[in-house]
Amino acid sequence: MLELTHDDLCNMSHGETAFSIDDYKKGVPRWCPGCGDNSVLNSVQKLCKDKQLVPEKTVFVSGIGCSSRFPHYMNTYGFHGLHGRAFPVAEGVKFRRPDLNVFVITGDGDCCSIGTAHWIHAIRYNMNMTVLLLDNSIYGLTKKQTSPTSATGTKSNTHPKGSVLPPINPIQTTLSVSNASFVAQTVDWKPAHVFETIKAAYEHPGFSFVRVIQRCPKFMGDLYETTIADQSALTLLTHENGIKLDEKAEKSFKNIIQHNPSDINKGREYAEMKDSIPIGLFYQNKNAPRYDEYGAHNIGMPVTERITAINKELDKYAV
Amino acid sequence: MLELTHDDLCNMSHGETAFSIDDYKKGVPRWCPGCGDNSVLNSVQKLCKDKQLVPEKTVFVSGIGCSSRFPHYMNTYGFHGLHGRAFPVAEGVKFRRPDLNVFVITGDGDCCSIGTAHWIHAIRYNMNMTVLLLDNSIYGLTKKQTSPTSATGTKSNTHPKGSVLPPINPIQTTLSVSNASFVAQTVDWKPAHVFETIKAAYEHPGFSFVRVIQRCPKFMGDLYETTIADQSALTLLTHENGIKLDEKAEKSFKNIIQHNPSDINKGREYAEMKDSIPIGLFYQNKNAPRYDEYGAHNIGMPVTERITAINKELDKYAV
Amino acid sequence: MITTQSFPIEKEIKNRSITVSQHVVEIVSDSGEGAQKAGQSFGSISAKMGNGVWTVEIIPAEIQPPARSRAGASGIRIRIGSEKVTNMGDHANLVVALNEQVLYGRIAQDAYTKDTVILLENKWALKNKEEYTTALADFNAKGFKVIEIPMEAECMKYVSDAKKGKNMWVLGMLCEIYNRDITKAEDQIREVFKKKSEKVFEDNVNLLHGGYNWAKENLDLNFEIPPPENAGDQIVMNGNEAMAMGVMAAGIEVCAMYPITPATSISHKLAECFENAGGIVHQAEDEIAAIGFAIGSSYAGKTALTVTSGPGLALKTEFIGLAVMAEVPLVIIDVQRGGPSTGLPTKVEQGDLLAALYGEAGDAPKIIIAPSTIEECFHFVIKARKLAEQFRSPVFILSDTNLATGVSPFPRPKINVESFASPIDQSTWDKNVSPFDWDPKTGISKRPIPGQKDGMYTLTGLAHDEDSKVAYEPEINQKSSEARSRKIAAVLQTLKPPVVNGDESGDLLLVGWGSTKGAIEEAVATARKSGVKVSSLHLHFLSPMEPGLEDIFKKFKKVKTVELNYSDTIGDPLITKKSRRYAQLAWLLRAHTLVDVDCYSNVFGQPINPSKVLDMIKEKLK
Amino acid sequence: MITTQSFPIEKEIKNRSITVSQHVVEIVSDSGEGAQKAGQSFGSISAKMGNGVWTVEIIPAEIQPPARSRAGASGIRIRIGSEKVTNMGDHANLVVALNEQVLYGRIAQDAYTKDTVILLENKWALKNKEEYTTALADFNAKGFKVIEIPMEAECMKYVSDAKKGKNMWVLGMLCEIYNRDITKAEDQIREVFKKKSEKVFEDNVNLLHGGYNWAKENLDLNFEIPPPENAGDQIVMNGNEAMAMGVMAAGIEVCAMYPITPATSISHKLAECFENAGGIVHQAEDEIAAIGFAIGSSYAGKTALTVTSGPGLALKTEFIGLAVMAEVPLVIIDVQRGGPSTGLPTKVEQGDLLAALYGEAGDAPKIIIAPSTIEECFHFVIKARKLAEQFRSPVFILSDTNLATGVSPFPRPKINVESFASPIDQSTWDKNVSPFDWDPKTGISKRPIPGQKDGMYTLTGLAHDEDSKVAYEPEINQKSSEARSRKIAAVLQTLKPPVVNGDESGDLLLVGWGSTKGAIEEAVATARKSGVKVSSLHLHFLSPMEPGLEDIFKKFKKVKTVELNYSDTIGDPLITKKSRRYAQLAWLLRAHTLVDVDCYSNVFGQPINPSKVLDMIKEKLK
Ligand SMILES: Cc1ncc(C[n+]2csc(CCOP(=O)(O)OP(=O)(O)O)c2C)c(N)n1
Ligand SMILES: Cc1ncc(C[n+]2csc(CCOP(=O)(O)OP(=O)(O)O)c2C)c(N)n1
Ligand code: SF4
Ligand code: SF4
Ligand SMILES: [Mg+2]
Ligand SMILES: [Mg+2]
Repeated sequence: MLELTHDDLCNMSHGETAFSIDDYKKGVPRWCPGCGDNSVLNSVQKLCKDKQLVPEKTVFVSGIGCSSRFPHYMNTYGFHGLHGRAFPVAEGVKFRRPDLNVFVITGDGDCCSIGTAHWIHAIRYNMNMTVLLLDNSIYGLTKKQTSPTSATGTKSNTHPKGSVLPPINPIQTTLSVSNASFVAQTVDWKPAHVFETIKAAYEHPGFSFVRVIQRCPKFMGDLYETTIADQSALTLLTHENGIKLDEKAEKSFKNIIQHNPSDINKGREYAEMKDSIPIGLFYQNKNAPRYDEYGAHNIGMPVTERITAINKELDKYAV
Repeated sequence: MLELTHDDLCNMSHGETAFSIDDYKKGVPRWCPGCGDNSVLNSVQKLCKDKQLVPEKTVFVSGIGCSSRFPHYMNTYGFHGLHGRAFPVAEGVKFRRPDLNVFVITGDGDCCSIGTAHWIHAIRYNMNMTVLLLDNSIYGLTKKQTSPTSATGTKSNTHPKGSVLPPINPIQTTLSVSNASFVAQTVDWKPAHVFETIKAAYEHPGFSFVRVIQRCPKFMGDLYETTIADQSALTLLTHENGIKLDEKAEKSFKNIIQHNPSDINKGREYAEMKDSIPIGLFYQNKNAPRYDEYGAHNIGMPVTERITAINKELDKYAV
Repeated sequence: MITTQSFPIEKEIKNRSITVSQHVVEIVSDSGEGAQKAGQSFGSISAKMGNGVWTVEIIPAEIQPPARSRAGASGIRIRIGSEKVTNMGDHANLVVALNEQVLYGRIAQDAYTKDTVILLENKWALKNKEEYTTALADFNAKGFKVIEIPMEAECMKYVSDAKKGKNMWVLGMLCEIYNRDITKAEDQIREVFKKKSEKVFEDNVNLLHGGYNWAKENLDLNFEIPPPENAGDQIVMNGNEAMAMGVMAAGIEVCAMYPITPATSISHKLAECFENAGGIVHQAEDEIAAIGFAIGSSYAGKTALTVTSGPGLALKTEFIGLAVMAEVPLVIIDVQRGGPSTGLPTKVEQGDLLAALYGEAGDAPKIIIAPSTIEECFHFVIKARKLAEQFRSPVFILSDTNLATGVSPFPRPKINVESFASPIDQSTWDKNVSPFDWDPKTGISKRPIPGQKDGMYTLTGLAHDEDSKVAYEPEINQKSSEARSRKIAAVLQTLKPPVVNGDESGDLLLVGWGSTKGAIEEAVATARKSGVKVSSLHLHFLSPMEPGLEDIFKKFKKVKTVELNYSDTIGDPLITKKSRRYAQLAWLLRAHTLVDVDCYSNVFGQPINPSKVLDMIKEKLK
Repeated sequence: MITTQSFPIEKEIKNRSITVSQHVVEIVSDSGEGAQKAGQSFGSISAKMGNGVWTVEIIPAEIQPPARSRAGASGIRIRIGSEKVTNMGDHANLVVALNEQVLYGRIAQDAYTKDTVILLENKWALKNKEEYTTALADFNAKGFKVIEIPMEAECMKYVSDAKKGKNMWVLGMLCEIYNRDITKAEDQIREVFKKKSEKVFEDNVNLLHGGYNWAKENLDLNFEIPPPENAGDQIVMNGNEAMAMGVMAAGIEVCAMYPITPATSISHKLAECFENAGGIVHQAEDEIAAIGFAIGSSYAGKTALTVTSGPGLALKTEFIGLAVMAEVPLVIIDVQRGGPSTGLPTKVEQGDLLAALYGEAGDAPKIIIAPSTIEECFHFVIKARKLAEQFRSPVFILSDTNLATGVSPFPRPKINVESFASPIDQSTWDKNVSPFDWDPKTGISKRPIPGQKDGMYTLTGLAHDEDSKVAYEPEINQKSSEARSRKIAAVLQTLKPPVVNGDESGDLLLVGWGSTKGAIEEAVATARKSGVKVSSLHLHFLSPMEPGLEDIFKKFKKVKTVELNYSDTIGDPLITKKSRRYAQLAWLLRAHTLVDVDCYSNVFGQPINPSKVLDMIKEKLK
């Protein structure tokens, strides 16, 4: 009987290897015009092409929300699951399938509200997957309710007079979880930065968490318009070990800070930045223990060996 | 028709006021001999007496676990609810009942595993309640399974060869949530410190989070024995705005650090301390916005006024 | 007679006003074109003129479907009548379409029939000539009466961007066709645009009149739908709004929720005005927290509400079990949508009955009621709060998308203090009374509320005795289980057998629950007029089941439920009488009465209409 | 005859060995005194000698109950027989009690009867004289035969701390009384203490022999329970261990769980040895994550398992709905405990049947099976994995506390490759085949597994078409719902009508499911011997319901289920035939067959014993 071992799975040949960007596209995205999700989709498709990811070896897992429609637009395997529950599903996919490239697409409600427990624990598991939190600071799909990342005072259908609580800071919270290994932030309207960030995330051996600050023209109107217009509204965190932009792209930033991503304390301080949105890599640790490695350690054990083990166990109960 | 306004509720007279410690006791605690939960119970009963909390105005809310049996041993109102769900219940209790003193008792599984989402969001709501996380680094009630705070390598019934992940750091994670307002740590075997910590927590106007490192002699045997024996295994964080011990109690500590609880960055650094357990107040902010104040803002509106408002609303739909 | 015409209209056949007892009108468009706003206004104006009205939204599958796509049909249906209108009716009589493609979506849903008049925006004749021409031919072949109308061109006479105001022009046109009071329409527009500038208001009023006048001059369509005698003070709203109003009138102070379609708009409405009526909406981090919060509030004396739909209901399961076990009063509104799983979020289904009844592990008896009209949406919330407190139990209200978004007028309820919750009891508790002093006959006990001296107890979801002490003794568990179950029998004592609509005996009895009532009764009335011996019965209590059903059923040759949920069809591959999985109420009634109750059901995600029921009646009695 | 004696025993009546066909033995104590270890060893030794055996743990309510308390009764019951033993039996024949107070707890549970022999630790005669004397008088008055024994004093001859070894002394005593093979006992002790030092082992062997010799010299009690003919290769374990072994033999690679009594020990067993058999236990952050993880694994080709009990099941509801909707193979083991809510965590109930069937909003058909013996616990896991994959569906296995903790020998299963999951298919997918290419007849479709070229699709919990594309069209939702439901009818096609135990017609048919089989069949056998026309039927499939039930039922005058869950009792206040809430299987069978199925049920949290069933049979046929 054929057994698929860890190596079998990971080294399986998949015919032709030159995939074009179109090979990763499926259908027509149904996001509103100007929706930041479109820009992220483009970057991800570009990444797939650059990395020549084998489409059938790639799985996009999402929850529910506008953003979570993402997998439907990728010509790969996809799992558009339950609201808030993308992480456990993605972990289950990866656990015994080290050969699959796993991406998680989640929204601010999906990840930071209903999915909070799984988010926190996913960070701790540190399984090798790329996570994109598409954060528009609002519930898009259900038509404008306050999200945990909505700025205080945001007017929504559940808080018509303005929300009353300070927003969660997904970067700070992610940094606080033991075993966090890659924590970055970008904004959808800087495609070069989005791309480099996603690329670095993909290359990171572990759980790479990227918060993409995303425009929702439909419900958050001009929230980011001022930000886009104002060059100083963004602060670029850069470093030779961080996310690098080419010179031209970097020039579009007025505020640039050198930040060594191995310095978590500094990372935490930058995460609190108030008047400007810090983007870049806050923290990276390539050596954090990975639960997916544990999950893969006994894959493909021959059935005969397994039967022997079971029989040995049964012997203990023999009468 | 009698309406109970905010003031009515809060100023209601409750007869005699001199409660003795016995007035807060109920039944015989059913924890194992030497269980750290006993020591916390004692401190809490002492606090109730010191503060002369009116028993019927006091509610202990818990989840499920050994620790969550706590409310049964208090002669107050109690809510021994569902595993992981103490926070939402406590929030619901407090929302429209500002007159009630609300305590939350939770365990490391209850709070940091199944209850993670509620824990994080409870911090953000910053409602005025005192939270005691009785952290024994194990699942006690269900007989020894790994908990998120179990040190890597802990042998349990679900990880007989030792757990594989680094433990969650509840202090660090709590500190990372926007609107955190009181974050402290103590150890059950230092009763004076437990008491002072709980007292400061109770006095804090907001969500006061206290992690009590708690011994489970039944399942974690000698985990803390060395710590108890070794004076330097603890580091006392102290400050005039922090948790103060009397001189004698303070003398029992070898490592003492002055830490100003308004300095969250330092607090975060101390939270990472590796070889010694830091105890004391990591952070406090008495001015963080409180969701319970929002919840109480329109309590006790007279029925006539409410009827008028409803009718005004109905007018809009009149044909 | 109305015939297919091409623009310009032949003027000579204008002004033959036809009197009809009811008409079904639709406005369909791409989403975002304001069709629903126009339709709702049209409905409101009609209601204000005293007509019976029912409106249902036509919702596309996607939040942002591509323009001019079949799946993108968005809009509204308005049924107006001389009498009370209780459902969306059958085929549309008149349709305003902002493009021809969306009509295909509605045709697929069997919304139109031969003779349906279609007023079609003709700008596509230029822009998308081929598609447009093909469609027109199709429509004519189907027998629709298509009238092409230069809507955009006409609008451009008043505004520079026709997209923004076409809906008001359409409203004006409809007002003329149906002889609606144009000043009422102006008032309505003022209400709609009250937060916008005066300029916006003026533009829209101009468009309104533009449409009105254009129709007067160019269209040979005019219908009179005389209103009934004065029906008294009426209000017009949808079921979710009625629920929100009911919440306030019930004196509930806390609505703890997590957003989910189609329940969320209850909380949107509340978020607008609840705080003026002594309450607050709490948007929790998830559905579990929402119900936990509500239970905490209830425990502390303020019986609270949580609102949700299918996926959210699933998450609340564990807490519902706790509320049953610890006897916490609680109101749960479940606005049912298509299932299972995420299913059809914007479509109607009555698929949660069994989940509400049996979702929890162990025995978790609870009260379940289902409103069948928008008016009942209001009153049932008050009823639920009272039942919850009286029987110290969670109470489910099962509504659905059809009620949630359907708009219809009903008598304005008098708001008075009786419907409000009493202030919480803070008197000293009688020490001799246990916190679960179960009445041996009814299972009912009175609950101590935090703040009550001498009432201290610790609520628990573990098995417990009268004193709320954890107890594992066999007899105690048996006894407390009996008490909880007995309460359902006690509720039953308060109910009267339901009244049959039609004769009390006959060939066929249809049994329904929830939003299908109007359609069923309309079909029964029609059938009975033609001599068919059919009656119907509509249940409002599902737990306990209303009394006397067996006796009622026995007087009919056949009994069949009409439900919007799934059942197998006998005759389909592998499906026999024995392998068949029945619709939910049918299944319950079979177990309850041992009568061979049949079912007519589907999961089309559409409200049922009278003609479908009528067809079925005829089929069943063949 | 055995009479009440006080120490020292009268030696002259020693050694009259009595042969019995079965005996029920209990060891009861405070918790932590090792009674369960001694009893399990006693059971194992007996099984090794070829006897039929059934053991059940006696679990106190609290993790740390006070010593010498009635509610603290902890221990074990061991039933040994000359034939296969299938249940815990009725009253105990012989009880070893480490203090007199815990006996009250068991008396309250009706565990003893006149003539039950009680071997009582007599050290309390000094320490707690008054209580002890009162109790002794009580016991004598009840007709128990109490023999006082100086257990502690005897143990002190071998060890300095008697608390640590008394259980082994008791084991020795029991071995003598029942003529157990003392070398087998030594082997057993070696297994139990294999991780401890040689000294510990020696101490315990000394205690064993001490007890043995003491009994030989001092007790006039000796029973012979001859084993049956060689029953072939046997193993002895509890139901949870059998499940864990079944998981490995099924070739499952992932068990994702969150701890919960009484399901957790399945994962404890797996955690010990799963990794040697190619699998891993994943302890998730909660039950939702656990099932989500399992579904992820299943989706990626490795059909996974999640194990839980009531409160955890509630949390899994939403994901179960997704698995049904998206047709993900999945095995869900629910070890039922007392409900509702947290209920009775350590006690038995069969209360989750309806929740498993109907927990999800919308229509969520799935397969549900229930093992009735420990042996079936093993085999049903394999069956479930196969059904899950074949029908692309979640499969529930409903076990309960009685099976989970009951220990009994059964034929050692042959482990072979057939029971293992096939390696995941990584071949190229046929592009022409949709990911949900529902067979029109059976609803079955084949699933693409990530890694399969050309099989790419996006799984969704939204309504979808064959291509897994989100679709809101009425016909598509109807069609896909039919496909999912049809699969249940397809499973039904593979089933044969169940076989009646006893005659195929008669006065009364008892119908059971799950762990009650042994007790029911034993009662039926006894009743039939005395001429009563009673038969029984045991169901293993609950969804689909096994075929032919109506025909079987019609041949009996009365049909009654025997279930460990709640039902109202007719005659109780307010409870009539019409208001009654039925036991869960009874309710289903009524709807399914329209036969007036009655039920006998309780929520005592105790396994049912044959005599209770027997009493009921007599009562029913009066
Ligand atoms: C259990 C459950 N609760 C609620 C919903 C309804 N729902 C769908 S998406 C969503 C929130 C979407 O917000 P976000 O995650 O920020 O995604 P976005 O649409 O903004 O991209 C909600 C509440 C659901 N589908 N399931
Ligand atoms: C929904 C649910 N899942 C699981 C359980 C089982 N359970 C009870 S307590 C507990 C964990 C206890 O650990 P912890 O919270 O650390 O409390 P401790 O007993 O250690 O004080 C678990 C898993 C439950 N009661 N409910
Ligand atoms: S609603 Fe917002 S997030 Fe959703 S598709 Fe539109 S712009 Fe994007
Ligand atoms: S098991 Fe541990 S935590 Fe639980 S009562 Fe015993 S010592 Fe305390
Ligand atoms: Mg969002
Ligand atoms: Mg713990």
